[in-house]
Amino acid sequence: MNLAIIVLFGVTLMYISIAERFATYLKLVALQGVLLFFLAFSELSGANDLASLIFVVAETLIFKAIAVPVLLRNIVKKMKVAKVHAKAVPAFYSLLLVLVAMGVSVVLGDMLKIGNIEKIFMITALFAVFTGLILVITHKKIFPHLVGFLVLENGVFMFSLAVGSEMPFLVNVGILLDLFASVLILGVFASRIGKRLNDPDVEDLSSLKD
Amino acid sequence: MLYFFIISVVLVGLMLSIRKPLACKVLSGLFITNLIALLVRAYASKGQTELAYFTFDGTAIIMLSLMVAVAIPAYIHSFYYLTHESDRGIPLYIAGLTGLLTSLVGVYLSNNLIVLWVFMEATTLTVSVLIYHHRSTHALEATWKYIFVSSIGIALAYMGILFLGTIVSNSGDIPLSYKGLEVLAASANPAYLRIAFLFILVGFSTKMELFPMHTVGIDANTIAPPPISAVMSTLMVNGGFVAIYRLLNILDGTIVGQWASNVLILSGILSVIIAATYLLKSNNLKRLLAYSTLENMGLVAIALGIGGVARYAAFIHIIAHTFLKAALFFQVRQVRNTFDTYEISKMGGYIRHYSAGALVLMLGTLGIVAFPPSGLFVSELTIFKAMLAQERWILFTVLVLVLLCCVYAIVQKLLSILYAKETVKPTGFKLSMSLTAVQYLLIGLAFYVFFFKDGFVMNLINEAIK
Amino acid sequence: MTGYLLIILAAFFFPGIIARTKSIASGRKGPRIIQPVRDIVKLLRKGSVYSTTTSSIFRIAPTVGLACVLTAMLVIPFAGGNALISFNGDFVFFAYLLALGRFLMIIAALDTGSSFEGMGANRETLYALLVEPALFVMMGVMAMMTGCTSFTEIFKAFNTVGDYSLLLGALFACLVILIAMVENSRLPVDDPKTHLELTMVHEVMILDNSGFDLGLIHLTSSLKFGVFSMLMANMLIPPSWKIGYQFLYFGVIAVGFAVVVGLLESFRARNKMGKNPQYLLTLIAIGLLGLIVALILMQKIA
Amino acid sequence: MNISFLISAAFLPLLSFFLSKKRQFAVTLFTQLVVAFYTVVMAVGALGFYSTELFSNGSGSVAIDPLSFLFIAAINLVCVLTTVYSKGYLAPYMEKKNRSELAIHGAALVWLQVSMILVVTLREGFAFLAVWEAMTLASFVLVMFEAEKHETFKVGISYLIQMHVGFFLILAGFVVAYVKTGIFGFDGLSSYFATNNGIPVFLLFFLGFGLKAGFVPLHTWLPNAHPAAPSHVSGAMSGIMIKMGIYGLLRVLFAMHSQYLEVGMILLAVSLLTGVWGVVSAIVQKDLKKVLAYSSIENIGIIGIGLGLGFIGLHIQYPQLSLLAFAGAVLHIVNHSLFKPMLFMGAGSVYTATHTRNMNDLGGLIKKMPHTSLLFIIGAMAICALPPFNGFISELLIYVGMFDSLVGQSLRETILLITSSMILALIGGLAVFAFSKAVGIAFLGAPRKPIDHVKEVSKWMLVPQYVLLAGILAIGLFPSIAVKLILPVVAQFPQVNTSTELLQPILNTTSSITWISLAFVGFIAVIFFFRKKMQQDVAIAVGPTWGCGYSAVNATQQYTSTSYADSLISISKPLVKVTKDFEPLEKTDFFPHATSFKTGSNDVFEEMVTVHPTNRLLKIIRKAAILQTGHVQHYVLYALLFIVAILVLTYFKLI
Repeated sequence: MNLAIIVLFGVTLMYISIAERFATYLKLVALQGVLLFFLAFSELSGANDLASLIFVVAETLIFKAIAVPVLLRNIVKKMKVAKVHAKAVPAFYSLLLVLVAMGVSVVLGDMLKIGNIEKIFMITALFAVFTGLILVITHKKIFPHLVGFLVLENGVFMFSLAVGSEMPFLVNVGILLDLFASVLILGVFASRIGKRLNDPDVEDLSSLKD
Repeated sequence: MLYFFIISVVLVGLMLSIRKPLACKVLSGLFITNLIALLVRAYASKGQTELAYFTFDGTAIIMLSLMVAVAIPAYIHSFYYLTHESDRGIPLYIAGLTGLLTSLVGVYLSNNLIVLWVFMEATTLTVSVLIYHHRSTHALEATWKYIFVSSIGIALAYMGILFLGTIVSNSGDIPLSYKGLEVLAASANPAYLRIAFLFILVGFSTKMELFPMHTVGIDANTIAPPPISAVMSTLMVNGGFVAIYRLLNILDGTIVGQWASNVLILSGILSVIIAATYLLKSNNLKRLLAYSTLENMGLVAIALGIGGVARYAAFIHIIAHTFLKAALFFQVRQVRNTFDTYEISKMGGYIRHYSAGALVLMLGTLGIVAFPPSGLFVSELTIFKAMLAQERWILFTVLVLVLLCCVYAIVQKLLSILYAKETVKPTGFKLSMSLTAVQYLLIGLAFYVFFFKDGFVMNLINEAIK
Repeated sequence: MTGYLLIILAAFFFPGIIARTKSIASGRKGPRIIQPVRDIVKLLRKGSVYSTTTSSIFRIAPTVGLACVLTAMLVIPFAGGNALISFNGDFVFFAYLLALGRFLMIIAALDTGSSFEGMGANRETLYALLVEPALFVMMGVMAMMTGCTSFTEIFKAFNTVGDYSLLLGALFACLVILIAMVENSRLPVDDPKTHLELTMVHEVMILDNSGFDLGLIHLTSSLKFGVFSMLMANMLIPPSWKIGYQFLYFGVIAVGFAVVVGLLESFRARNKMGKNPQYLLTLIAIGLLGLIVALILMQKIA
Repeated sequence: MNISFLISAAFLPLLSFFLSKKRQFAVTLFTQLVVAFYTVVMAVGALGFYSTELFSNGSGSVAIDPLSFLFIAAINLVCVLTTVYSKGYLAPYMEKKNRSELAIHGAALVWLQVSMILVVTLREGFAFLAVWEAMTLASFVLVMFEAEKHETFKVGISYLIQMHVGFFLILAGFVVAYVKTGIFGFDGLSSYFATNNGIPVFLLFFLGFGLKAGFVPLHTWLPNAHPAAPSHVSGAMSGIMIKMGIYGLLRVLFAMHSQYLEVGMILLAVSLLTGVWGVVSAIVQKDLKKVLAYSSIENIGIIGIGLGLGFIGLHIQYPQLSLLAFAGAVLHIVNHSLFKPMLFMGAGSVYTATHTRNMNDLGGLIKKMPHTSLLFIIGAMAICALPPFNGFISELLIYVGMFDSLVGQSLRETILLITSSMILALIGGLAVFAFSKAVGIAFLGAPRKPIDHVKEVSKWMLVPQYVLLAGILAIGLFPSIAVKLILPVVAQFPQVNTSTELLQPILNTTSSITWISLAFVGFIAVIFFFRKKMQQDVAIAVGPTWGCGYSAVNATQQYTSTSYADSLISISKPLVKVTKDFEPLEKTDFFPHATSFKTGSNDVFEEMVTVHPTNRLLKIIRKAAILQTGHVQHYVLYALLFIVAILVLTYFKLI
C-alpha cells in the first residue's frame, strides 16, 4: 500500500515541475499533503504512542492538505491577471532536470545501503528535496518559489518519517513547528509583496545587486 | 538557564505590549542585567549542563562574553538611532533585537544539534523583523530573500541532521548530543557522515557568511539599520561559527575528518576570493564591510580546516573580528549622518569634519586588514605559519594574492573617506562623545587581543579546543 | 721628493714644447719654450672680471682645482723611488681627487649661467665618466701582476716582475698618453685652439674665468701633463738604472710626450661630437686588451 | 633593555591629541629624545643577551649585539634630527592641517623610531614580524600626511601593499626554517643553514628584505614614496628605514655556513645592476627628491657590492678581501645614513622656500639661500665619494679589497673582481654626473623663475644639517676612528678574522688619508692666501657673463636638467625610457595652434614588475564578480552546484 502512495507522490513531483497555471500548483500541493497524511498514518499506526500519532495526523492533514493551499489560493485570487506564468527555463528542460534529479537520488539512495530505514522512503525524500530546489532555481516568480519550498518541506517531512520513527516525539514537534512558522511568514510576506507591487513577479525584486 | 529564557520571553512580551519608548529602555536594561547574570553564572559553573540541552563549555563562555561586549553598545546605539531618526516601531525593533539575542544565547549554549537547529531557525525569524525595520521596498526585498534562502538552508541543515539521526537511532540515549555523536561517529557509515556534513555546512553557510549561501547575508547587512547590521555581522556570524565548529569536532575523530577539513578549506578560499572580487567593486560602505566579514569568515573556515594551532588562531580571529567589525559598523552611522549617503565615491575629507570619528575609522581600517596592533595580525600570522608547516604552498600563494587585493580595496576605499575631496556637502552632524568613546573601547579591546599574555581568555580557548 | 720636483719641472716646459712643435710642423718658428710660463705669471698679476650671476663657488673652484692636483702629485713616486705619501689604494685616491677637481670646475661652469659653459660642463662629465674605468682597469692589471695596491710598491715591483713587463709597460704607456689627451682635453676629443664655442669642451668651461683664476687653471692643466708624463715614465724606466740615467730617460720621455702631442694636434682633426663616447670606449677596450695580455702572460688563460 | 618601557613611551604622544599645535611638537621631540637617550644608554650597558616576555604567545627575546648597537645609534641620530627639522618644515602646514592630523603625524614619528629600534633588537620570529609590520604602518601614516593630493594617496597605498608582499616573503622564509629547526626566528637560521641547502631560504629572505632595502627589481615603491612624503619623513625613511632591509639581510648572512660563492654571486650581480641602474635613472629625473630617491638605490647597490665581494672573499679564503669589503659595506651604511638625510633636508628647505621641486624651475638659489646651498653641495660631494668626505672612505675600502685580492686568483675570480671594480668606477663617474647636474642647475647659475620672494629657511632646519655635516667631516678626515668603531660589527660576519696583522694595513691607509687630507686643506689655504694677497691692489670689476657678443641673454638659455642629461640618454636608451610627448606642427597649418612639449621618464622596472602585473590581476578579479546577481534562484543554484561539486570531487577522490 505504501509503495502505491510513494509512486503517486513521485508522479506529483514530476507533474509539478511542468505545471503552468497557478491553480494546478494548488491542487498538486494539496494532493501531496493528503498523500503524506496517508503515509504518516500507515507508518505510525503500528507504533503504540497515541500522542505522536494524533499530532502527526493533525499536522499533515490540517497544515499540509488544507491550511497552506487556502493561504496560497487567496494569494492567487489577489493576482487578478496572472493565470499563466512564464518560466526562466523552458518546461522541457525543467522536466529533464527533475529526471536527472530522480536518477541521482536513486543512485544516492542505494549507495547509502544501511538497512534500518526503508530505502524507497530515502529515495523519494531525496527526490522531493532535489525537485524542490530545481523548482526554485528554474522559476522567476515568487509563487513557484513558495511552491518549491513546500515541496522541499514535504521531502524533509517524508525523510523524517523514514528516520524519525525512532526519534522522540518532542524533537519532531519542535522541527515541524519551525518549518511551518517559516512557511507562514513567507506567505505573509508574499501577500505583502503582492499588495505592494500589485503583481508578485519576482523580476523587479532584483534591485539589490552589485 | 530556564529562568533566563522565561525572563527574556516575558520581557519581549512586555515590550510588545507597552508601546512607550521609555518602557522599552527600562526593559532592555533589565534584559542586559539578565544577560550579564547568565554570563556570571556560566563562568561560575563551567562545564555543567543544565536543562539537559545546554552546557557552559569554553566556546559558549567566550561567545557569551563577546555577546555582552557587543550587545550593550548595540542597545545604546539603537536608542540613539531610534530617537533621532525613525520613531516607527520602536517596541517592535527592541523586541526583535532582544528576541534575536535570546535565540543566539540558545545557539551558543546548546549541546545538542537539534536544539541548536531550532534556535538557528528562531534567529532567522527574529532578525527578519529587524531587517524590515525601514519598510522600504529595498527592505522588503532584502527580508524576503533573507527568509526564503535561510529557510531553504535550514531545511537542508535539517536533512543533514536527519542523516546524523540515522546513526543515533540504534543507540537510544539523548539524541544527537555532541558528546554522544562523537562517540558514535567513529563507527558510523562514512557516506552518511559525509552527506550530513555537506548538507549542514551548506545549510548554516547563510549564518556564517561562507561561500555557498553568503549572498543574502550581504544584502541583509546592507539594508538593516547600522546597529542591527553590527549585531548581525558579529554575533550571528559567531553563531554560525559555533554551529560549524561543533560539527567539525564531532567528525574530528573519524576518517571523514580530513575530508571535512578539506571541504571547509575549499569553501573558505572560495569565499575569500569572492570577497576580494566584490571588495574591489562595491561602492557602498556597508556592503564593503559586509564583504570584509565574508573575507574574514573565509579565513576562519580555512583556519578550522587546517586544524592544530590554527584552531586556536581561529578563535582569536573571531574575537578580534567581532570587536573591530562592531566598532566599524557603529561608526558607519556617524559617517552616514555626516554625508547623508553611503556612496564612498561621494564622501571625503572626513578627518576635517569629525576627527574623533575619523580616527576610529582609521584604526578600524588598519585593524581589519590585520596590521600589528590588531589581534587579527596574531591570528593571520599563526594561520599562515600552520599552513606552511603543512607544506600547503599553492593555498598560501593564492591566499596571499587574494588577501593583498582585499587589503588594497579596503584601505583604498576606507581611507579615501578620510582624505579624498568630498562632493557632498557635509551636514555637520555630531554624534555624542560617549558613543564614540564606546567605539574606542571596542577597538582598544581588539588591540588588547594582540598583547594579552596567558590570561584567563587563553585557557578558555584551550578548553574550547580541548 | 724627487718625483714631485721633476713633475713641476716638466710642467714648466710642457706647453711651450707643444706650442713650438705645432708651429714648426706648420712652418712657423713659434714662440719661446717658456712663453706659456710668462703668460701664467702675467695672468697672476692681472685684475679679474667676475660675472654678476656667479657666486662664491665660482671664485674658489680654480683654487681647489690646483690644490687637488698638487695633493695628487704627493702620491706619485719616481722610477722605483718612494712617493712623499704612499698607502694601499692611493691610486684610487689619485683618481677621485682629480674627479673632485673636475666636479668643482663643472659646477663653477654651470654657475656662470651661460649656455656655452653648460654645454662644456655637460660634455666634460660624460667624457670623464667614460675614461675612469679605463684608468681603473690599467691599475687593476698592474695590481694583479705585482700584488700590491699603492703606486710606490707597484712601480717598484712592476719592472722586475718578468721580462714581459716591458711589453705591458709600452702598452700601458700608450694608454696613459690617450688618457692624458682626454684628461687635459687635447685634440681627438677637444680642440683647444678652436674659437667656435659650440665645439669646445674644456676651453669653454673656463671662458668666464679671468686674471688670477685663469692663471691658476692654466697652471693646473700643465701640472696634469707633468703628472701623466711621470706616470708614463714610471712604467718605462727600470728602477735598476742609476739616478743619472733615470733623469735623462725621464727628460727624453717628457719631451717625446710633448712632441707626440704636438704632432698629433697638427695632423689630426677633432672627432665628431657624437663619435666621442665611442672613441672613449676604445680606451676601455685597450685597457681590457692589456688585461687579457697580462692573463695570458701569467698563464692564467689556457 | 625593558621593552614595556619603550612601548609605553610610544603611547606618550597620544596625549598630544589634546594639546595645541605648538606644544604637540614639543611632546613629540621630548618623547623621541627620551627614547633615544634610554635606548643608547641601555644599549651601551647591555652588550649582552636578554630574554623578556613580550607578546602573547611569542617570547620577545631581546638581544643587543654590535650590529644592533650600530643601528640603534644611527636610528636615534637620524630620527631626532629629522624631527627637529620637521618643526621648520611643518610651519606652513600649521593652518592647513587640523589638530588631530598633526597629532597623528607626531605620534607616527615616535612610533617609527620605536618600531625601528625594536626591529633591530628583537630576534624571535613572531615579535620581529609584528614590529616589522608596525614600522611599515608608521611609515605609511607618515607618507599619507598630504593625502588630500590624489597622487600621494595612490602612492601611499601602493607602498603599503608592496611592503605587505615583503612581509609575506619574510614570513615564508621564517616558517621554512621553523619547520626544520623548530625555532621560529633568526636564531633558528644558523642551525638550518648548517644542515640543509640554504639557497632557497636565502632567496626568500633576499626578496623580502630586498623589497624594503630597494634592490633593483623590487625598488619600485622607493622613487614614488619619497617625493610624496614630507621631506623630513623621506629623509628618515631613506636615511635609516631602507637600512632595516639591509639589517635583516645582514642577520641572515651572519647565519650562513656554506655556499658562499652562490650567495656572493647573487648579491654582487643584483647590486651591480642596482648601482648602475639607480644612478642612471637619477640622472634622468627632473624632480630633486626623485634624484635623491634613486641615488639611495645606487648607494644600496654599493653596500650590496661590498657584501657580495665579502662573501666571494670568504669563498676564495682570502681574508683581506672579506675583511675590507665587509668593513666598506658597514661603513657605507653609516655614511649613507649621514649624508642622505642632509640632502633630503636640503631638498625640503628648497621646497619650503620655492614650493617647487622641479629643477627646471629652480636655479640661482645660492644667492638667496647660502646655507642650504652650501650644505647641499657638500652633501653632493660626499655622496659622490669625493676624497675629503666620508663617502670616499667606504668606497676606498671596497676598492682596496678588490685590488688587493687580485694577485694569484683563478681566471673567474679575476674577471669578476676587475669587472666589479670597473663598474664601481663607472657608478662613481655617473654619481658625479647626477649630482653636478642637481647642484649646478638647482642652486647655481641664473634663476629660471623669479626668486626674489625666496629667503633662507629658519634656524630649526639648518641646525640638524650642520650636525650631520660635522659627522661627515669627522669620518672623512679621521677615518681610522670610524674603522675601529665598526670593527666589532665586521667581526660578526662568518669566518672573518679581525686580527691585528690583517688590520694594520687598513689602519695605515686610514691614518695616511688623514695626513693627505690635511695636506690638501693646507694647499687650499696657502693658495687662497696667495690669491687674496695678489688681488689686493688690482682692479676687480663686475659685469655680465660673456655671451659671445649676444646682448639679450636671459635665464632660459641656460642648460636645464633635461638638456644636461641628454648626452647620457643618447647612449643609455634601453636602460632609461625617456618619454617625449608633443604634437608636432604640420606643414599645412600656417596659423599654428598652441602646442606643448613635455618630457618625462618612466621606470623600466616599475612597469615590468609592478604596474602591468597588478593591472592584469585587478582586471581578472573585477571580471570574476558575477555572483551577486540579485535573483533568488541564482543564490539557491549556488548551493546546489556546491553540493553536486563536492559530491563529484569526493567520488573521484580529489578532496
